[in-house]
Amino acid sequence: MTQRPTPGTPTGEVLLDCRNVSLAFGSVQALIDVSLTLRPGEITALVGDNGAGKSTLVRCISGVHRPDSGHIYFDGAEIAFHSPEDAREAGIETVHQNLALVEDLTVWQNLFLNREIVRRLGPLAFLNRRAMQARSREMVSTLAVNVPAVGSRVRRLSGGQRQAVAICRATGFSSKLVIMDEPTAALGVQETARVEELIVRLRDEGHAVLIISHNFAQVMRLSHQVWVMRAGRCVGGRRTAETTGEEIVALVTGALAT
Amino acid sequence: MTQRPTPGTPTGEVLLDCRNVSLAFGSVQALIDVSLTLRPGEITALVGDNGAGKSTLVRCISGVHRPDSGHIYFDGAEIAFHSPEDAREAGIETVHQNLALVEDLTVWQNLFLNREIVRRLGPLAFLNRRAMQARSREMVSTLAVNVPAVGSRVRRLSGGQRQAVAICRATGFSSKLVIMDEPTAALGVQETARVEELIVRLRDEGHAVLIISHNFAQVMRLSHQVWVMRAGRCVGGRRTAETTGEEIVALVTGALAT
Amino acid sequence: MANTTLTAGEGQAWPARLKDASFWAEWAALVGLIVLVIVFQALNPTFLSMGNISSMLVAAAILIILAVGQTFVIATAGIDLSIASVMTLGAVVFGQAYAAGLGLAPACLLAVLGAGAAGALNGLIIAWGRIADFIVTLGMLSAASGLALILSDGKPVTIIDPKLLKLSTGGVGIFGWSFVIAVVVAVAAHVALFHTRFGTHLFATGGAPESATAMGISTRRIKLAVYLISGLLAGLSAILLVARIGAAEPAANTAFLLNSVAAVVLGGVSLFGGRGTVIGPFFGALLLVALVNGLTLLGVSQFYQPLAVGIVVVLAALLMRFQQ
Amino acid sequence: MANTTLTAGEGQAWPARLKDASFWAEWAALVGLIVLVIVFQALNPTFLSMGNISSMLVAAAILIILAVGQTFVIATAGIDLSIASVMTLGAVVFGQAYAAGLGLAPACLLAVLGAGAAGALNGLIIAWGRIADFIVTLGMLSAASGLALILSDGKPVTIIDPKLLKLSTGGVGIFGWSFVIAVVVAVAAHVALFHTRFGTHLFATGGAPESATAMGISTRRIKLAVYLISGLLAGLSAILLVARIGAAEPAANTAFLLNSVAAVVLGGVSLFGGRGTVIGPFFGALLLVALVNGLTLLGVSQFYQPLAVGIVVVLAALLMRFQQ
Amino acid sequence: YGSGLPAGSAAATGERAAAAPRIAAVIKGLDNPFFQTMKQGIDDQARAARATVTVQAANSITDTTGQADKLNSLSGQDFSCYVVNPISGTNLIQGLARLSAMNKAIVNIDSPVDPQAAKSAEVKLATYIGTDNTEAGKMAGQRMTQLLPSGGKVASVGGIAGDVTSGARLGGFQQGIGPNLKIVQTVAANWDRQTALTAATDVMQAQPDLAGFFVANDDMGLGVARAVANAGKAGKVKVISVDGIKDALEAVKAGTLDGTVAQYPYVIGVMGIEACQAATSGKTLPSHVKAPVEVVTKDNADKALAATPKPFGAYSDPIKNLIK
Ligand SMILES: Nc1ncnc2c1ncn2[C@@H]1O[C@H](COP(=O)(O)OP(=O)(O)OP(=O)(O)O)[C@@H](O)[C@H]1O
Ligand SMILES: Nc1ncnc2c1ncn2[C@@H]1O[C@H](COP(=O)(O)OP(=O)(O)OP(=O)(O)O)[C@@H](O)[C@H]1O
Ligand SMILES: O[C@@H]1[C@H](O)[C@H](O)CO[C@H]1O
Ligand SMILES: [Mg+2]
Ligand SMILES: [Mg+2]
Repeated sequence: MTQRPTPGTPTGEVLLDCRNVSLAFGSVQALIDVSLTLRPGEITALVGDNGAGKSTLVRCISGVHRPDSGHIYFDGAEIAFHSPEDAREAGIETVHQNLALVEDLTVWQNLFLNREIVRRLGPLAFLNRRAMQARSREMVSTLAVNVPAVGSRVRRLSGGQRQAVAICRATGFSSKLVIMDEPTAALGVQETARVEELIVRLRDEGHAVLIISHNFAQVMRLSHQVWVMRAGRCVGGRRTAETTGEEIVALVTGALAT
Repeated sequence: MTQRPTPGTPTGEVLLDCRNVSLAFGSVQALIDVSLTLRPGEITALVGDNGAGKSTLVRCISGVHRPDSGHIYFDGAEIAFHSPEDAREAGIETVHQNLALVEDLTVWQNLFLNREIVRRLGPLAFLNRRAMQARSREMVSTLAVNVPAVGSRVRRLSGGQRQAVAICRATGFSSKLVIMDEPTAALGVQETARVEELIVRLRDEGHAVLIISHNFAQVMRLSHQVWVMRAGRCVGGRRTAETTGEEIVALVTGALAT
Repeated sequence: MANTTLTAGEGQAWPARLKDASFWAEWAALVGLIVLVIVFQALNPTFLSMGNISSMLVAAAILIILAVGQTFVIATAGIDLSIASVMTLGAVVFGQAYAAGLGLAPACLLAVLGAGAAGALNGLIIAWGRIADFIVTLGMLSAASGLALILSDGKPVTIIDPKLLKLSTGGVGIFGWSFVIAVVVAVAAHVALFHTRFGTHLFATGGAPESATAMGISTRRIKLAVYLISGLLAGLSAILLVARIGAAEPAANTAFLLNSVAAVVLGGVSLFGGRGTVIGPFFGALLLVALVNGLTLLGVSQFYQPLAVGIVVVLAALLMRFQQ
Repeated sequence: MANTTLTAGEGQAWPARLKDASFWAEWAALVGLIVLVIVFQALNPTFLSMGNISSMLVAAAILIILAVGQTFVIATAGIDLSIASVMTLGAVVFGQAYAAGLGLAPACLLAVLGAGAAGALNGLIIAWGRIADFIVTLGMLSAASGLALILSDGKPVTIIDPKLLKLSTGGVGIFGWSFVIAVVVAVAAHVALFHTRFGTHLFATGGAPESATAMGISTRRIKLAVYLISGLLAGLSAILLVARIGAAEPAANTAFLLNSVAAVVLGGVSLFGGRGTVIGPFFGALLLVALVNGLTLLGVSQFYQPLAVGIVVVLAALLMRFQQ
Repeated sequence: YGSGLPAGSAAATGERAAAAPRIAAVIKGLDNPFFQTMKQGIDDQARAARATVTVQAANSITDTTGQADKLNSLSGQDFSCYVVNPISGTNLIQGLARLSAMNKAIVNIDSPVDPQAAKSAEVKLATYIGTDNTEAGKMAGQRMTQLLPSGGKVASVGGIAGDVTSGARLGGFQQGIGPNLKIVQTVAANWDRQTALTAATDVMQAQPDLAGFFVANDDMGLGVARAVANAGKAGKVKVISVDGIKDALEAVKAGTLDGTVAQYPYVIGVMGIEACQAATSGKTLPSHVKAPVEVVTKDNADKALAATPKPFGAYSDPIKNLIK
């Protein structure tokens, strides 16, 4: 086991604990011995250059990929998700960088994908479209400014509207950990502000939030703890209160060795 | 013709002049009487909420859509592009928000898409792969930090790596106007800095640059002129030197009427 | 106003819908059918006689059921090339079971189960072996017809059963029983696609498999399910086929394969998956049957019929474009 | 090191390539072919006799050329269902022209032009009418065979021409002329796909039509071109077919359609477009021909052959999975 | 050489090459019992002659090139005599030319090789044994005239449009009917029972006063009879077909079919093997041998059924005498 990078001052129990996670795609070593932790009620940021492996790590946590080696502990137990379904069951919701929307389905169908509300009729279960549409309208209106009709297909939405839909979906269902991979990249000022409010609210409600962002101002503003990745490795962690934007940048670029 | 919004202090000739451009998708009015201008040797920013119509306007200028009504003048002459080919011929290169990359082609094939270097053998023309690969390596290395091998397929690149490829493509060929639709949304700090340098260099070389961004700090830092869109309309324009971030935000949100 | 500009969707008004390309794609088959009916009726008044309508509907029943099965598969961006030969296999299983004296109901059950098993095998290999749908079902096309030949020893079994005869000749009013069954199947399929979780997951699997997976949908199970459904429906068709011709034969039935896909595509379902209706393929199947019926009624020479069919199929598809 | 982690691609070393899934997809047909050859040779030594190899290669020629045409179309995410019946049309045009005393060369030219025209019509309707490839070429499948029946009045024309006979029986060493022609076609296709702008634009059209359009590629012209090529190659196949069977017949040739697509898919070309090779479909076609040849040599009973073909086709496709 | 032989037969070949030839047979289709019966005849006679025989069949009755490939596969092996039943007049020409060049004996059964093509390709046929299809059609026409003494309208149902055998039968029927009968429509039903059923239903709608159907084979004939029964016109609309398969004989007995012109594929198969025996022992065969044909009606159906697959009447077998 490699030396674990500076873990920051521990405050309270650990919700997610990655230990020496490695993953290769063919000859591409996307993750090399990545170890990091995060705590409930905190916002944890994950930063790093393009191609550093952030999204790949997220996909390991949310069950899309399975690490080649290493262990991931969630809520006390080791997890071996066989599918994203397992991760969602366990209480991990994710906004993927590619959004993971189905373009040909409507906004409300995407919001409730694999979480559909049904009405039971004996052994049969039929979709309760009305209920889902009504709930969807609520969910979307908290976040988006130019509210897309929940009945329109995602294919017709603008870049930011799509991102808003993906965020609504991840936060609209109770979960222990919400992971957001560059959630505000395509968002306008107002939407960004609302998403940041939402993140803070999630934290206040006791959820853990893991956010990936290239916007260091945002990272410094929101997070309690920052982990830095470089070229597939987790090269350091800091309590946000105890670091500066400059230090993080230096870690990201490799100007500062750990 | 509607009242044209404040055009900012004119300095020198106009390169692109949109007059009363409108476009509807079925029942969705995406652009309503949009009028704006931009000048060579200047960086023009276009801002607005999600779904305001920015990308749609860009697609009209670059020949992807044809406006329902209105006129677009480029370099003195009215343009009626029948295809993006025409726009590229006329000297307009675009980084689309969706990047417009072909996932199954390699980086160098994407960079030279429809601009391939060929070697003539009598009436036949064969691809000069070597030349394109070599040029591609140069182009990419100026921009990306984790340089992807130019022979790897775009499908395997991270979000930021893709964006870097799309930007390289748009700036690698001589053109009069470079349009960038949220070019740094997915980029890391270092890459963002490089793209901003690149934009400034383009300007210095006398190109016009139209940049769409939700990052107002960036807009204030780079641009000479800002146009604001709201709900399909162009609701105002300012010389950057004569405005503040707050005023722009107010225009975007509608707190400040034009 | 962006808010009002985005009210497309559920509550959409009719005039707006008529401008919508996808609306026409979905209803093109019906429009084409209506045009065809008008033309044929003008040329030969027997076309819309009760007798002829009734026989067209019965003739269409098998194709409708196969097209519904094919719709499930195509909506997941797959294709079932084995659908017709699995039907043949089902028919042969039926014939052998019946000839062995098992009785009508067990024979029917075995036919459906046998065809369903072939479908499930398709699904298993496609989902777990991750091999292209086209290749797996092409293999099954060959394997199922081989199995049918082996089981039947290449010989047809004549089946004379009063209940089966009733199935093929009786009915309510002008609607023969087999057509009634086809309608029931279509309605059930519509409900499954648009009013159950399964349906939503199916379209998600077809439209964006990676997104569906990321949302925890088991695309494998969906793939397995659609091929199973397609197989079961091929088995049901087999029963109707045996009832119709009064024999279980190991015949190739290739025409049913191409026609089932044609009905689906004419019905506006994209071969790239993720979208689709049941009503479209339903009318697509009727269109194809009415076309051949009309041409025969008009006495169009056998040499000119394929040309006419080809032209009308393309014209029907063009309809959805020009109506915009 | 991220830099070193991304060196996949052009300069890739062989061991790394062997781990790459797409490598196996492309070469599965060849691997399958080799396995098949080993098995058949072990069971029956006649299999690798010069005479049998030679006759297999000649038998494969037509399928190879059709598969190459189909590859162009499939790489753009289309499909040409009319390829076999356009070949039939070409053969009939050839027969009629020859019977009318036009001479061999003009008859060949007319056959290729006629088939090319049918292909171009496909392309025009698909690109400008924006109708699904499947429906247009299905329509053409029907229309072309109708036209072939009409032109020939349903009768085959026997063609006796010493040059044509040479084409079908002569050759260099064990390589019959028709196989040599097929190889030339395959090489030319490979160059067109991988060493010309057209090829790059074709893959872009298939893989991401919207991106291709945004980069100024006329996807319509590309579509037109691939269907034209497919038609022209069907015309060329028609000449080889006439030479092979010594007559121009209005027969359906459906087997060629499914086999041409099967060869392409076994060759690792995705039906969703955007990728592909020529070498894959080439070996895919050889695999299919060798399979039937071997089974016949072994005297596998006629009833068991379709079953065996089905199983081997799926196994060959599985190869590309298990080799990873 | 000869290492591909089944164990034990090599020695036998050496000793009694003349008496026990090694025979390869390539016949038409798998899915029609007609060819099952043919194979039975081939196998029975081969057993009686203590000859070894390999029977291969095309995948379907339309698979012209597939059949050619099978013949080519077999032609490289050490058979002394080849029995062929080509799908079309010319599709096997190339392989046959090769066999002739190697001086192998070729016996043509059922469907004739195009004589002109055979001549030009220097194919030497030992003999042709088969039904005179025009004659068979004529007999059906005469029978129809008997059944409908007061005349009326009749329709013809053929195999695949353009098929030579089907064309000959339809032409013969035209010659056989008296002046009072008028053929009002001819349709093509692809040798398929279901297609024939649908087509006949449509024709009856178009021609309400139709009095009879002539159908080119029994499989389709049974479908047409079913259509007639479904339309409630049993007995009013006469149906006559060709082949004499068991199910058809039973239908004639039951009265659902008004007659069949029985061919004897069993006898054709037997005579094919006999011809091989004669040819390989150096005998000269008559160039044409007519296979027996009998009209089966309700009166003699019992006799026919009892004798099937052999003819119930006497027939001449000129070949038998040669091998005694
Ligand atoms: N499916 C895949 N196949 C092959 N390589 C991959 C795959 N996914 C990611 N990679 C490679 O793994 C490395 C890490 O990618 P990842 O997407 O995790 O980066 P990231 O840190 O999220 O970057 P960005 O900030 O640009 O989103 C990259 O070099 C990328 O090319
Ligand atoms: N092809 C289309 N079909 C239907 N509606 C569309 C289409 N493209 C865009 N729209 C609609 O037009 C409006 C403007 O979209 P556009 O993409 O131009 O917004 P934008 O200003 O670029 O937003 P963002 O900042 O989120 O990228 C949105 O309401 C969108 O839903
Ligand atoms: O003679 C045979 C039979 O009639 C069969 O039913 C069809 O093919 C013909 O060649
Ligand atoms: Mg990422
Ligand atoms: Mg945009």
